[in-house]
Amino acid sequence: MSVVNAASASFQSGKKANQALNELVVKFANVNGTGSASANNLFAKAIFRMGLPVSPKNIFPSNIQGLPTWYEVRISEKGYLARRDGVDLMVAVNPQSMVKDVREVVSGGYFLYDSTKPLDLRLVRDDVNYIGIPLTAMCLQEYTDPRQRQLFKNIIYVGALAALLDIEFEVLTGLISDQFKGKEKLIAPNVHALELGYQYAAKHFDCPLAIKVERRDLVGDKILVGGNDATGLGAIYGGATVAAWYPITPSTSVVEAYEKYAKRLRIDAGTGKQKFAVIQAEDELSAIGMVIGAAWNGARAFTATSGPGISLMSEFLGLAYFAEVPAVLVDVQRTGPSTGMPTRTQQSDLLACAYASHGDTKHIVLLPSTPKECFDFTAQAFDLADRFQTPVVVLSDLDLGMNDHLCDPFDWDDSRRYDRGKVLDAEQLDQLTAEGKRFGRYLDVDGDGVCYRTYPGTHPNKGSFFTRGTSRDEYAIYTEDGSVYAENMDRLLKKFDTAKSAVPEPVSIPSHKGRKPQFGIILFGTSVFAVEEAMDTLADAGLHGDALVVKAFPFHPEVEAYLARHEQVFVVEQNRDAQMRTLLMSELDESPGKLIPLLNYDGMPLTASKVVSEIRATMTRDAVAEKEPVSAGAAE
Amino acid sequence: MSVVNAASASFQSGKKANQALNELVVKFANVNGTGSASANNLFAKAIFRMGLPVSPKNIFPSNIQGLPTWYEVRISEKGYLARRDGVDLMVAVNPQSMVKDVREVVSGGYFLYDSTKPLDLRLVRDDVNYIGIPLTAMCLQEYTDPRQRQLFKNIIYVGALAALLDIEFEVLTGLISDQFKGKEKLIAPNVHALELGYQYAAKHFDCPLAIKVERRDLVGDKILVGGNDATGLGAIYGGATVAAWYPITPSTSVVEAYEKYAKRLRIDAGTGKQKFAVIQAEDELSAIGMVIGAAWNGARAFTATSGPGISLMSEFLGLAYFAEVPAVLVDVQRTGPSTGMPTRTQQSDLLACAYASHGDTKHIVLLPSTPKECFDFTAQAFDLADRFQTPVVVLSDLDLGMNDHLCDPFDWDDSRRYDRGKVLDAEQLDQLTAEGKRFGRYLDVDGDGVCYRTYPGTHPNKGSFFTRGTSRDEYAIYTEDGSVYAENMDRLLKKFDTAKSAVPEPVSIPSHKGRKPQFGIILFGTSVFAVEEAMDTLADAGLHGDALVVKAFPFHPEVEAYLARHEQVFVVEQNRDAQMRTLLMSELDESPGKLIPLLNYDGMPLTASKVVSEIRATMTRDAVAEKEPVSAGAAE
Amino acid sequence: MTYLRPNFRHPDAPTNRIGFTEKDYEGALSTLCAGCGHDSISSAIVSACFELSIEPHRVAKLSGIGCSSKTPTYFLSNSHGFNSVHGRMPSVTTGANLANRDLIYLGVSGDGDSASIGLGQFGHVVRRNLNMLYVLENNGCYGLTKGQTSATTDLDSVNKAGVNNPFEPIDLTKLALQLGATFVARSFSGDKEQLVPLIKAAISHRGFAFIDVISPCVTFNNNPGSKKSYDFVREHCEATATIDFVPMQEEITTAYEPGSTKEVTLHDGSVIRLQKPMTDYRPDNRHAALEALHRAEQRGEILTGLLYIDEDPSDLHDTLNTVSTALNALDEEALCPGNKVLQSINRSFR
Amino acid sequence: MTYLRPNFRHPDAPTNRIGFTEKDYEGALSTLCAGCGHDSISSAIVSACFELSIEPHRVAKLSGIGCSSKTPTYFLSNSHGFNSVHGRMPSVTTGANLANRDLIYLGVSGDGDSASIGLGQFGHVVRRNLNMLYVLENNGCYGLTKGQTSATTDLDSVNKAGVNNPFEPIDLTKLALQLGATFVARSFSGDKEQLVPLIKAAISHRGFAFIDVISPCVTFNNNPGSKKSYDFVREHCEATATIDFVPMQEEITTAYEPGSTKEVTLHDGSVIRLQKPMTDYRPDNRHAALEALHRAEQRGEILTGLLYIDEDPSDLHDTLNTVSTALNALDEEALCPGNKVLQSINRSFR
Ligand SMILES: Cc1ncc(C[n+]2csc(CCOP(=O)(O)OP(=O)(O)O)c2C)c(N)n1
Ligand SMILES: Cc1ncc(C[n+]2csc(CCOP(=O)(O)OP(=O)(O)O)c2C)c(N)n1
Ligand code: SF4
Ligand code: SF4
Ligand SMILES: [Mg+2]
Ligand SMILES: [Mg+2]
Repeated sequence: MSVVNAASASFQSGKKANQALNELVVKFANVNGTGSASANNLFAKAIFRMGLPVSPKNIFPSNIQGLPTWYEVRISEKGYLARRDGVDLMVAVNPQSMVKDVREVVSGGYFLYDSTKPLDLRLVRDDVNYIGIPLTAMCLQEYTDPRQRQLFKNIIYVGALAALLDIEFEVLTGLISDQFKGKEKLIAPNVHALELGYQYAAKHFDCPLAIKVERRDLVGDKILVGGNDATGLGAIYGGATVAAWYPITPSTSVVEAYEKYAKRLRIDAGTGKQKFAVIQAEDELSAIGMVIGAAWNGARAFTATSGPGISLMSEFLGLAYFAEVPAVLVDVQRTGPSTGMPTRTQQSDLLACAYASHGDTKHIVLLPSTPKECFDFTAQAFDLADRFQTPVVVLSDLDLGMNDHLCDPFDWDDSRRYDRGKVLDAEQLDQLTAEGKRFGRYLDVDGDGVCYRTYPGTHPNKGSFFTRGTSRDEYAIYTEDGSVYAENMDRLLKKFDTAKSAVPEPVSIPSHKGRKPQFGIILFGTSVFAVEEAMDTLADAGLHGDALVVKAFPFHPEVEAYLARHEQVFVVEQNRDAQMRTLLMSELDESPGKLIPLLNYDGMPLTASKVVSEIRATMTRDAVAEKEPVSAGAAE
Repeated sequence: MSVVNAASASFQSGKKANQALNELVVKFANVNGTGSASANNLFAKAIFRMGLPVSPKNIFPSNIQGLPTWYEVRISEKGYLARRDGVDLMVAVNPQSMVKDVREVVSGGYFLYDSTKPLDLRLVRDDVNYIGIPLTAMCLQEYTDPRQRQLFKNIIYVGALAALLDIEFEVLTGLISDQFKGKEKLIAPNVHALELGYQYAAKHFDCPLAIKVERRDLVGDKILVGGNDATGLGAIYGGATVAAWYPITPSTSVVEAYEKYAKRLRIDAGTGKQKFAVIQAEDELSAIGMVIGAAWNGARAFTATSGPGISLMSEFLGLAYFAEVPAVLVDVQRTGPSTGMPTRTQQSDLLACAYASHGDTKHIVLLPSTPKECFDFTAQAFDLADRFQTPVVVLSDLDLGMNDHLCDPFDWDDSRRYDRGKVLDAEQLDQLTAEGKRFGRYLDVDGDGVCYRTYPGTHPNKGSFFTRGTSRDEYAIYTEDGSVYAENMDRLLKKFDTAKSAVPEPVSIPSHKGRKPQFGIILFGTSVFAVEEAMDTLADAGLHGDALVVKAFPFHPEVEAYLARHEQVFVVEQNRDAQMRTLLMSELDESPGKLIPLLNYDGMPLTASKVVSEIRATMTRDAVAEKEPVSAGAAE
Repeated sequence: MTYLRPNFRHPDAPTNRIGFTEKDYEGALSTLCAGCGHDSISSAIVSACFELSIEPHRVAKLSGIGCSSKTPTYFLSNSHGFNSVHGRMPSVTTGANLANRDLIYLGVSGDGDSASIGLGQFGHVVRRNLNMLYVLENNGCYGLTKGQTSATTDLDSVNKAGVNNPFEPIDLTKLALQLGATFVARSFSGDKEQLVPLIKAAISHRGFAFIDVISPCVTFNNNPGSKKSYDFVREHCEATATIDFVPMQEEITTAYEPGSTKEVTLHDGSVIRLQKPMTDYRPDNRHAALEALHRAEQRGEILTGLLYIDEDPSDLHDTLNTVSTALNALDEEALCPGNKVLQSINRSFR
Repeated sequence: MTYLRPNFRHPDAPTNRIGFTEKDYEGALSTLCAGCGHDSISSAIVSACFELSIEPHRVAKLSGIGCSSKTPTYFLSNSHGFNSVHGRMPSVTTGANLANRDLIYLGVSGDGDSASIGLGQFGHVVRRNLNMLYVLENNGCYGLTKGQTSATTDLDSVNKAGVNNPFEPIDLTKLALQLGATFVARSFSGDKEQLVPLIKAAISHRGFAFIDVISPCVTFNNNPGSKKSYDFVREHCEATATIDFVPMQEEITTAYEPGSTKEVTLHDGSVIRLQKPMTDYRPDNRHAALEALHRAEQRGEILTGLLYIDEDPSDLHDTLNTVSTALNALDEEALCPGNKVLQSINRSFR
């Protein structure tokens, strides 16, 4: 091995170098605003096109230019998509963060750096292999425009990685061609930059390294896409025509995606006019107000926001709950509270969404784990909102929304019809009269808690009603009668109960080889990747469990059944206060003793090792406790 | 008895008439905007001055003029202050609501009406005694100004009640003199109106009736006051200097009371200037923003609002939690969600307050049951907010806030000093430096999770820091480091833990004669009146329980201990979703099976009979179940 | 508590072009205070819609919270109504309008609702030129919460609680002009002769139409100088410290000629000076309208009438270039691109 | 991520009246984009405070959320700062000021923060005449969330995502004038000669002082006509559809004479025309200032300089008649009426 850069002569070669094929973590440490994200993405996508499961995570700062940013790519032919601690190869081109970066490399791993300037000796670890490439010098020599010098530096190191890790070069050039379709003049310079890197590496180092990749056929027809893109697309397919929003990281790209697709797919062929309306509101209160107004008036409408927006919207959510107006709301969670860490992930808005608003309220919350589910659940959210005439929150998170995820391709059943719920048209209103019945907006005609509504403008003299957030009777007439109020609140509970079987079912992850599970796991959203991997690791260590991925609130009856089948259930969630556990207890009267919180809330996506170590610790402790029962004579 | 009005000749006399001394409910059915509330209040206060426990409830509509309004006065020498169903004497001067009003009278009770026009025959019940007084006719004859005609109608019926119920007339005239101190010319006309009524009744009916009152010495030095008045006064005594608010029923009178007292007690003697600032903000977001800004800058500041305001304030509450800025917030709850029933009571903001904001947040919530506690807890809230550098919510409700309650007099220990918490002044900062220490705004120096702060402007070059709602390290320097974030969130939990023993202790209500309790009751706020009465009734029926009145969240250790001592605990609360029960489970890991919800949420104050019937039903069911165990052969 | 009017229809009642009587435009019985200016506005709305021969169900009525915001219950009972949350009527109306461009949007708000909590939404709905009529029922106080000052309360006026207002009022007509409103007018609740035609013009305007209607709150808006007949009663109420006595009042009406100034005495004896611009005033210049308002203000007068109109504005749907079909009327066919397209989108993610 | 500057102090650095060097007024190293106008404003604030010989710790810096709102970290590190929530700086500053009238309040906000989510709070803090300096760092876009249009974005300009802005911008100087602000000015971030004296005057003003500072966002505020040198790079970024490349830029500076007009070319090649009023312009008439703004606008120019000042306004403390001692300095003695008084209050409840 001669990966140590000759230029920084003091480093010795011949260190221990790890071996790995198709199981590695490559991490890029850059400065934001330098165009690195797209180059790093090119790297990840190349791995994907080589048929390998890949999972990239963009870890970026809350500013625009000049601060450290990271991009982590996990490659796993076993199919593990969770974040994994320990970096096999660090591409470290940011001097600001190098001290930290070098620490993260696993023993026997690699550290690729810009050797234009010699490496600070304090950064040198004995057990790490250093790969110096004079990136800046190469760019200086190759380009005159300072902007190109900066931009192509990133492409060059991707080229070098191709040589070092044995990435198929044609895959990279293919990606470049796809990316610059329509801007062909950009293709050659990019390919050239790739080649520069490739050749430098090939020439100076023993390529490939002992850690490397090799084509497999493991991704099938899967796609690599971000959750926010999928959500925006789901809103298109779900029939949303009004999107009102206010920019906030990490939800901004939801409406941007919706608008992008709408501009492609929702333009009236004849007139060139838009079959949708996107409106950037002045704030979140206005955004949700617009959604409620549009949905009241019979359009499918949605907004996308993050935690602070949920807080601001909560009065309006209470209105929609009580006045029974549909509304779809996407919350892409970030680390809270307050402004929090806007560029870090978390699952800490669960309670705020499920119970948003003062007064007694409960909202339907859908919990996607993958972009595919973002697509499906968003489309379904509009059906549920219409059917139950109530707000539906699609609860995503930064990791899911802003990072690309490998998932099943989207599909759509063309025979599917939108479920607009119980809406009476003019004819039906006349029919009612003919039957001698009176239309009552809040009459529980069918006994399922869901009443019939009408859209404004339906009929010249029938079916109009007055919507309000104050108490009213079954005919929507204002009243302050306490029993009428209480009956209505009870009906709303009944409606919520009806919704239980209509929301997406939980998905179970069986134990290894069908072994009788020693414990259960309840989880939701992006925790699924770490839990799946952890279950394998635990099984290898003889600890067998099964898991249930909850997909919605209110809880589907199957959640209750799962709990009943288990004596000990770990509730895995990415927040401090065990919010899912609180919901399980309060809604299902589940015993706290049974539910062991397993929490992660540092803003980074959950890792399998965290899950493994906590479950193992608990199980071992319990096992020990069982073997050493309290001695008989002990006091109470 | 000749209580039936001779004018409406068709009614017969000689019906069954109830007997009652000092145990009765008198209800007034009026139209709002007619000045009835003050007349009815005069009635209630007269009873109080006769040494009798009294509990008036104003049940008013959400408009200004022309709709039905009621005023219920319970008189109870046993000392029961809860609302009680069943009216012994109805003063029904509102034709709009008469059908309903007559139904509420207990069999053998009385119905006083304006006999200027004959009574609608359909309103006549055989088992009720009718008392007709030609109120309108009397006013027409007596007064020329139409406004006086309306206003004195109310005073006349109070005069009549004095005769009918044997109220001491001098007590009434004494009240009139007190009320019109400084406006003496108003005294005589009012006394005259009272006399008109008194004499009419004395002349036409056998006075007093068989239901009546008689002086006792049962109120001692107690006072009769509304909770909002007490809260406003508590803020004065607690040292609040900044009050920012936005009008909303039923909290409006909190800041109005504060301002009233401040204008009396907080004017600088020399300059006539104000030692306080009250500002009517443009909305609730602004109001809480002002409070946070003022408290950050070292003043004691508060706002008062109701449910919709809590919803709107939740982003800011998350900021204050995370940035650790004190803030005192009074929530006078009304029926929710949304606009709800703004003139009806409820306890349904508990969860919204305890967990306000997205992200992981927990707030200190104080739960007064009486005006005395409103005063004490509000004053204490400022100490707690300063000590724990976090928002503190004083959670009252419409019943407590807007109705007069009999309670112990306020008192204040003049040696008490405000606890301003850990604040470093210039000297202490210099001292730190001398000791070679660096000031860290978020350093947990004492290990209790509570850090030291400084006020802006303290020292020319020490102790300044930057407050933000985004993540920062112990020195208040911005950071996006996940472990720093997580450690800080853990410290905030520790701080919350420290607060547990600093909040007001729960108050226990022992079982009758120290009998071993068969069940426990957990309750808070205004449910105490109904529960106390219910416990007596249940004890009479052989069902013995004790109760714990929770006074704060986080739960004082004694709450956990109480739960541990009981196998079955009714959780009494005035909301639909059993919010206190959810808090108990989620914070104390308490078993749901042990906690039986006992809920009331129709907007009317809880009655003892509701509590009795629910507890009795459960206990009987359980007892039956015990006696008839599942037969041995039964399937699982 | 909302009473439906008895459904008696007079056989000889005049009908409009489409065969409706004025009664068909009425709503439930009002629960506002007797004599409240807001009720006069409701009745002007009824007249205007009747005269315009609007099909009642083609109107959507939206409001925030307040006495004013309750009024949509009291007119057009065959229209859908939405009494939303405090200060947010503009956003709800914006959404409603986006969903169905074919209805007439009538937004009602109060001065607290619009100038205090709702100032932001007011500014932004103006800026978007939403096709709606925005009626501000401006009584210079918070009626429903019992008489606090609002952001349009006159400087130095005193409210029921005896608190003096130390702040300059916000004039929303000026703000609307500044922010680009395409129809701005002011009127007085009791001046039906002026108000009804203004409402008709505003409804006919295809864009954002704002009418600031001065609407006396007979109960709480009492100015200091007031020395009216019911002093005794007032003192009585003050002494008892419960603001629950509302004397019965008559609606205040007025009528006067263009170009003239009219003093109107309010229930508390205070006087406002309304002014109608000359017949040659041309409401086609935004800047001139601001000027005229400024000059009237300096004279202590309140300028009424149509202040500004842009006769051919582009409304929000024009700006967004939406299809002419109401968005809420589009079905799967029009909205869902289908599976084939989806499969090609999948390919872009490989 | 916030670096503290190295604490090296040059021995010969000039000091001000109270012995501080300009360095003593600096803050942490900025993390904004190279060339961002906001950094120029920070440096103007540093100069102004230095020149005014303000004790740094007697300033309180408050802001909302945004790139602009981050800047208080980058100046006056010996002052307390409060980076609050989006759009609500005015209320937090109002509270702070009520608590302690003795400090100088410096509020920093962005155009999104002030004209979109914060429009209501902006209007009301103006109306209350809070004694503060309100600096609007106006870049006509949302910087921190990556370039969306804001309510001050020019009509028809195109943002990074290629979306055209169809709405008229809100001019907050006009609104401030309309709503009664007692000090209204406009400037350009790169015009230190004009900006520093304006900040000094504003700090010295005892009342609400508003400065609208045009501050180019070098990263996102690109106007359509722009055809600058880095087309290649831009296309590159467009194609990859990740807006994460921010070319290094230089600060834009300018200087020009009163009475003259100056064209300033922004980084994207677009041009704005700044105008300074003639030396005989007298900023003592609110209405005339509105007029002047209107005329400049009609000429396609942006009027800068001190537009209006009321030299002797009454601030919120005057209005509320608060004591001269800071409220946060009052102790139990001053605040608590004691038990004796309480017992007499008890008597009123019997
Ligand atoms: C969020 C919220 N805050 C406060 C209130 C209480 N509230 C109801 S109406 C109102 C003010 C009404 O004033 P205005 O809009 O002028 O209407 P008016 O009653 O004078 O016609 C207020 C503050 C509320 N309903 N919601
Ligand atoms: C309640 C809330 N909504 C949205 C955001 C996201 N956000 C952060 S900064 C910003 C806009 C900043 O624009 P501006 O005020 O103009 O500041 P600039 O960055 O342009 O200086 C937004 C929308 C937020 N932090 N909080
Ligand atoms: S309080 Fe005023 S605004 Fe409200 S209904 Fe009565 S008169 Fe009208
Ligand atoms: S994005 Fe724009 S406003 Fe933000 S720091 Fe960069 S240049 Fe400045
Ligand atoms: Mg009003
Ligand atoms: Mg900006």
